[in-house]
Amino acid sequence: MDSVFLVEQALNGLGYGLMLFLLAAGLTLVFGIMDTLNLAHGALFMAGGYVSASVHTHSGSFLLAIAAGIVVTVALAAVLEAVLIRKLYVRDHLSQVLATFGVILMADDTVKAIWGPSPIMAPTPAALSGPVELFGFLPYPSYRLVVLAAGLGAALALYLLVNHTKLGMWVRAGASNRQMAEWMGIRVNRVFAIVFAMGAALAALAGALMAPISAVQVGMGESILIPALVVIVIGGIGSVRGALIASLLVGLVDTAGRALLPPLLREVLSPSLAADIGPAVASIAMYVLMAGVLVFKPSGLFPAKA
Amino acid sequence: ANPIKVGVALDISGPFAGPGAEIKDGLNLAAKLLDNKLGGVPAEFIQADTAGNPETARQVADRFIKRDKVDFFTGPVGSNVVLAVGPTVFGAKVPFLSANPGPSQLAGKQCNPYFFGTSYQNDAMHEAAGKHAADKAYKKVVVLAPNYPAGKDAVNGFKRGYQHTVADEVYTKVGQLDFAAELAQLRAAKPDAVYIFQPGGMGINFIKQFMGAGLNKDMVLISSPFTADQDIIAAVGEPMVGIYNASSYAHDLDNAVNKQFVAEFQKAYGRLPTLYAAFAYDVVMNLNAAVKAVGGKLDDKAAVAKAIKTAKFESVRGNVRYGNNQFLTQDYYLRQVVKTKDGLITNALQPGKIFTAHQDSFAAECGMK
Amino acid sequence: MSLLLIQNLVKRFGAITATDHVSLEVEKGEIHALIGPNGAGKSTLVHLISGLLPADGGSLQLDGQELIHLAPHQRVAAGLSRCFQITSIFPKLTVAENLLLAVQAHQANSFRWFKVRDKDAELKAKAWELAHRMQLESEWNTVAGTLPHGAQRKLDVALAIAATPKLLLLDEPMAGMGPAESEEMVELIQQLRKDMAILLIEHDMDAVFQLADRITVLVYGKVFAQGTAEQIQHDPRVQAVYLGQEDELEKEEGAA
Amino acid sequence: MDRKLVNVDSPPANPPALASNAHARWVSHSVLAVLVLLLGVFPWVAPALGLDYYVDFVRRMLIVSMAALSLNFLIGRAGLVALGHAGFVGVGAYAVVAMVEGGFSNAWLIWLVAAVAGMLISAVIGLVAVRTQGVYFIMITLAFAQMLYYLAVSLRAYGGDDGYTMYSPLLLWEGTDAAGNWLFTLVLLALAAIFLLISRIERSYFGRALEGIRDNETRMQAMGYPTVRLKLLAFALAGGIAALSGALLATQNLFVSPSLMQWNQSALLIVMVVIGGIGLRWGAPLGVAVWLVLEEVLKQTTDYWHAPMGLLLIAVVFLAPKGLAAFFAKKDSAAKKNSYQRKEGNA
Amino acid sequence: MLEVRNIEAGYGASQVLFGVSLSIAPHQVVSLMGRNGMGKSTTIKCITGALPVRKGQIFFEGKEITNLPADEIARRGIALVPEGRMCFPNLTVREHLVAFARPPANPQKGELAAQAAPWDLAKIYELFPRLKEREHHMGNQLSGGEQQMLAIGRALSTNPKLLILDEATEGLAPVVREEIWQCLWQLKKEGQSILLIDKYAELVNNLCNKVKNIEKGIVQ
Ligand SMILES: Nc1ncnc2c1ncn2[C@@H]1O[C@H](COP(=O)(O)OP(=O)(O)OP(=O)(O)O)[C@@H](O)[C@H]1O
Ligand SMILES: Nc1ncnc2c1ncn2[C@@H]1O[C@H](COP(=O)(O)OP(=O)(O)OP(=O)(O)O)[C@@H](O)[C@H]1O
Ligand SMILES: [Mg+2]
Ligand SMILES: [Mg+2]
Repeated sequence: MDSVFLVEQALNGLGYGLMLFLLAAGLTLVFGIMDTLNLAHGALFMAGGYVSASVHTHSGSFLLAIAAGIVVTVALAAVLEAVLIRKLYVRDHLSQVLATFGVILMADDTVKAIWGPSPIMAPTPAALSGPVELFGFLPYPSYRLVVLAAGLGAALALYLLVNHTKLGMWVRAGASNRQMAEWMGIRVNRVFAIVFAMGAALAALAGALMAPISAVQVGMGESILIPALVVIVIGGIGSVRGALIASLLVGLVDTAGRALLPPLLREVLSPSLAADIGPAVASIAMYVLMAGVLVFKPSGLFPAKA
Repeated sequence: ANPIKVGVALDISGPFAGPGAEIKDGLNLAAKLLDNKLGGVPAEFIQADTAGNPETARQVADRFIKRDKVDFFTGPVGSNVVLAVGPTVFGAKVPFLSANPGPSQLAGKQCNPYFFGTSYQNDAMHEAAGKHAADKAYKKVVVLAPNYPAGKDAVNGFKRGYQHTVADEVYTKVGQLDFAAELAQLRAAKPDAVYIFQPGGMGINFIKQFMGAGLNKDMVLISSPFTADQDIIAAVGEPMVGIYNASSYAHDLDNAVNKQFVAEFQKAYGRLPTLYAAFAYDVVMNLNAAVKAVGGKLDDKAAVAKAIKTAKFESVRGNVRYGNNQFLTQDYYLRQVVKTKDGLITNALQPGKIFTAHQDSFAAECGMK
Repeated sequence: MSLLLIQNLVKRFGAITATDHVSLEVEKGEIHALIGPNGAGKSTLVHLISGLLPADGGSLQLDGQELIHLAPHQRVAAGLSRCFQITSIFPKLTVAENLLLAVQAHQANSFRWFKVRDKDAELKAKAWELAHRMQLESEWNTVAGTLPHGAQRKLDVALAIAATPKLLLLDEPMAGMGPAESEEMVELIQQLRKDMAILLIEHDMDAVFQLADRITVLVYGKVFAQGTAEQIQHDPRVQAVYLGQEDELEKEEGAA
Repeated sequence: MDRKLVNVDSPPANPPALASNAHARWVSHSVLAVLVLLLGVFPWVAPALGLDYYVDFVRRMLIVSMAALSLNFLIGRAGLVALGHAGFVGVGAYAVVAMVEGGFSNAWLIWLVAAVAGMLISAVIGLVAVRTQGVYFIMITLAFAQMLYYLAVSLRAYGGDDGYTMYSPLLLWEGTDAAGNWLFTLVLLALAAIFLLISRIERSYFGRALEGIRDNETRMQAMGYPTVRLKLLAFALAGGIAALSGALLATQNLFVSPSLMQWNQSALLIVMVVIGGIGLRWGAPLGVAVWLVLEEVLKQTTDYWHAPMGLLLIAVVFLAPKGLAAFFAKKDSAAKKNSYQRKEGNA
Repeated sequence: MLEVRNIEAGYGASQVLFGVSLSIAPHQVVSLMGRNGMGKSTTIKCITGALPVRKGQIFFEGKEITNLPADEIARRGIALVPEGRMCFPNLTVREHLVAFARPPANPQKGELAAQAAPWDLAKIYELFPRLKEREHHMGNQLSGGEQQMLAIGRALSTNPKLLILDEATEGLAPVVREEIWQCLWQLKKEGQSILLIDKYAELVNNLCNKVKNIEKGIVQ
């Protein structure tokens, strides 16, 4: 294992981490900040993926596809918020889980009815289909750079929005003590609606950007839900900074588990045993990390509400 | 007489909903062409969703047998589902014709007079791929499969066919999203060829990212037929072009039965059939022949089972016949994904055969004669 | 020797040292008042003593027994009990159930998983006695959350004294009480002192000077002054940082 | 005003009765008795009615109810929302596999081992888990369940993802299989026993302490309760019961696979409990029955059976916020204090 | 400017207010006195729209505000220092003071209000230096008293037409209490209208133009 390889894997880890953050970004807003446990976030992610994928194949324009994905998803989200989520803000987490789990079930069937059960086509924009040389020695998929940039962008935007805008302060206030926020003259419902829409937009963006490098299929939402929740919890619910750092951590640990562990194990164990244990460990690395963190910091790395 | 009942445990939802739909279409087409008769006797195809979950599948099988009293059973996509329902179905002496997986257990030690590998034996497809790699004299080959039994079978199958030692076996997570780490390993290893078994979405993720990393320039990509069939091609498109895969079925196989099947399938569904659909079609044809052979008398279970094994049926795969373990011995071909002059991306049958009348390598372990 | 002996207790919150090498003693049977500006570290000190916050250093002895490494419930067993600055009861349970819980903590083994609690006449009697003592009988089956503020404060105290502690920690018991209620609370505390020593935090100076034998003044986490009620009351430094001159204020206002 | 705050005189003897729900309890127990009788005869008459498929269906319902009961105890009493309960069901199931591999066939012994294994493992997990609060607890239980899941997936010896099939049923005693009507009757009785046990525990010293922890843990600590140990015991207890249900499931199916422990199975358990009614005696069984029956029916009527289920969930959240059982349990004062409360933000 | 016409209200089954009436003229300081549990806070919850009024009406600056949403009422210029402080645990002290800040509503020429410098961060920190020291603490990392100061500062930051204080000197050190009283005097001079609940009868009587007494949920 030469140093170039290690560098490359480290980059891959960070890359995967940023990808995770992109997936978790919207949820950080809705769950982390608004304290609303919205499982349907996965459904919004799926909507973004499907819409942009179809638009892309038909129009051939990637930018148009992303735009369409976001617009349609936000529209859907607005409806969802008005008829359902709005009534859930004041309910306990269990009710929220129950209702939004219901939404997932309905969304999956709807998508299947429209697009069929098989995965659908989601092309990579031709301009970005090949690799580029990083630092002269490292061929890197150019499209990935877009995803990473988006991840960083989302992180920065979220951080500013949540911590340095009045909207961010209002939504935090409304989430922690609705009555008091209203007493201070905040239209909590409107603020929440806006922020929920932003969360949906981020979900859609993630869906649209992931489509060209992953399968666009029914249930793609659920598969990202757990990792997204995990990074939010490791980071400390409500902390954007925490979520980002947690994403990078998970990305690195997961990649290390997959890339470095098997060879190491093969050094010490019999090949077959190594082949058994290696991947098993790799697949639980994320959870071990979470458990480990919560043992020492029971409310995440950066607890927002002390 | 009351109609023949065929219990069809499908993957309508869940991870294998795609293949599930293919199987459903294949069955329905066959049924339609036989205007819902088997051997001339009216037949009823009772369908139910297993969501790819073994527990659920068991309940479905249970219902088929205890309540609906089905005469035949078929449908599941996953090996784990087949293994889960096996005992229930065999216990009731209901013939089970697998439309897709052929677990090694059931081909070997646990072979059963009521189980029929009408499709293929899991390892065989991989063996063929391995054989192809050997024929091409690829020196350095890396295999990549998810870390669960089917994945391990795939690797073993490939190695059996390849017969040299593979440079590296990489096991990935089930349902893995990001393959950057594995791709880096591949780039570092610089093999002549890489063989992947990544069913469902995993395959799509992998191929898209493999092409995105530009590795296709440095090494030959051979995949299992499942990751290179019409459904996946439809989802990945252009990047698929050039991928090799070994299969016992190809939609451009040159025989009358297949030509008719493909034509009818395209007429009915407006797309090319996958191997899932083809094998499902064969299952019905096999039943049809068997019922005809026993003259519609299904009470003597043993006789029915025997008929299924012996009755000659018109397979889209040309001439096939059951071996002692009741898995089909069949030919295996090389396919490559190409872009036809009219812009259609699809598998093209390559000249020659990898295996002829190939019997899977577990038959020997099976006690049945 | 003194009942509670605190030596060089330290608690830091990041940059701030909320409790800065505090040492103080509480004698048996005395009411020791703890006063000081807002944010001086009074409640923090109570959290440290009761073990709800881990200390960063120092020692803490009750009747010669070192407590600093014990968990909160072990400290209660050792004879410490407390009330909260912000009323802390079981709002969804009835008064009776609240009291039963408090009594159960000491009179019974809470790991008994089969015997029905409410059939335990002894517990019920004890709880009833508490209710009677606090004049909460009439509210016996009322859901605690809907009680008036004053009554909720009383319940809070009742939950604490159920443990019949050697030392009772009261964090602003008069908070949110009108003059009348405050008087009653003073009376209650007078009653309690017969059975236990009390460490009292309070901003209501009339109450403090009525009750306290000795007073410790905390400022910025440090012990600023210590002495009898009279000494403190007339200590100009304390007047400057904490007491101020209410009478003057009223004059001035009268003028205005 | 001459009203004195403190009475020094000794109180009037014999305190008034406590608010109790003896009546509701009596009703529910008689309902239980009737149900047990009805269900008890069902398998024996089913074949005559041509319903023998439904014997297995009902038995599955009973077994799942057992797991749901333990979860409802955890959420409703201790306020511990565990999203990893299927993990413990799986532990029980795989304990059976391990014992069978080890050559044991005595059902009683195997079930005992399974339950104990469940208790031990959940106790170990609990050591870490119960120190966290709210969503953190939800997620850490999920994490451990996922670890168990992936462990099972890669356990070659026990079939991994393919699952493990047992070819001969366990033995109750020489010559009697743990299968068919016998197993059904046993499961029914076990469920009834656990139902009674749990509603008894809820009224015990232990149960009341848990209630207190659910409502105000800090206060409980300050009153001298070893809250962590109490929660740990509750967690282990629930884990044991879940494992037992898993063992029974394995005994019925003679097949075990990791899909048993997938996270959405845990979620489903919670869903069923919430539908039925958190903290309500009949919440778990009712929720399980409603969910499984609907699923069974819808699946046979349409390919798109998820959507209506989803609609049901939303409907429950708004039309029956306290769960379906609350409709029947109006007088049951437990209803008044159910539901995992979200912590109010203000300091 | 505020006119409450014998309103009735309560919680679920239990009625608490049985006809409360009181009026506050511009620049007036009015107080509501009464034992615990008599309905002072409840009255205020009604005025600020946190609790539905079952009977009676409330007018603010001539317009009816009975049962308007709480935020609407707040934006019309009524600010509240609630019982129990209710600082936001997840906002820093500074954020409390800037997030809801509003400029004073159209200070009419010649009015007393016009002369007073509007409340901004600087002026509030001037009043409570302690808060400046704790500028970056979260709301739940403050001492009880600090939270009380913050609650008052937060209300002032909206430059309200009517300021309502429910036990605002609760849990404050005597010196600070003095400062607050002086501040109230100051506000009065500046012409701020105030509705005040406090237990220090003497101080209240000195300050207020009008003291209303509430007995068993009734105020004439
Ligand atoms: N969790 C925390 N994190 C950081 N700082 C804290 C925390 N809790 C309290 N503080 C700080 O510690 C100091 C002491 O707080 P404490 O509550 O003990 O004051 P106090 O003496 O009780 O004041 P008061 O009389 O107003 O209640 C305060 O300045 C407060 O800002
Ligand atoms: N959320 C509630 N639910 C039910 N009853 C309540 C609630 N809040 C207050 N009450 C009752 O309403 C009555 C009046 O309460 P309120 O808080 O208005 O009294 P108050 O005059 O403000 O007393 P204090 O001086 O303690 O603040 C009390 O008897 C109280 O028990
Ligand atoms: Mg304090
Ligand atoms: Mg009040």
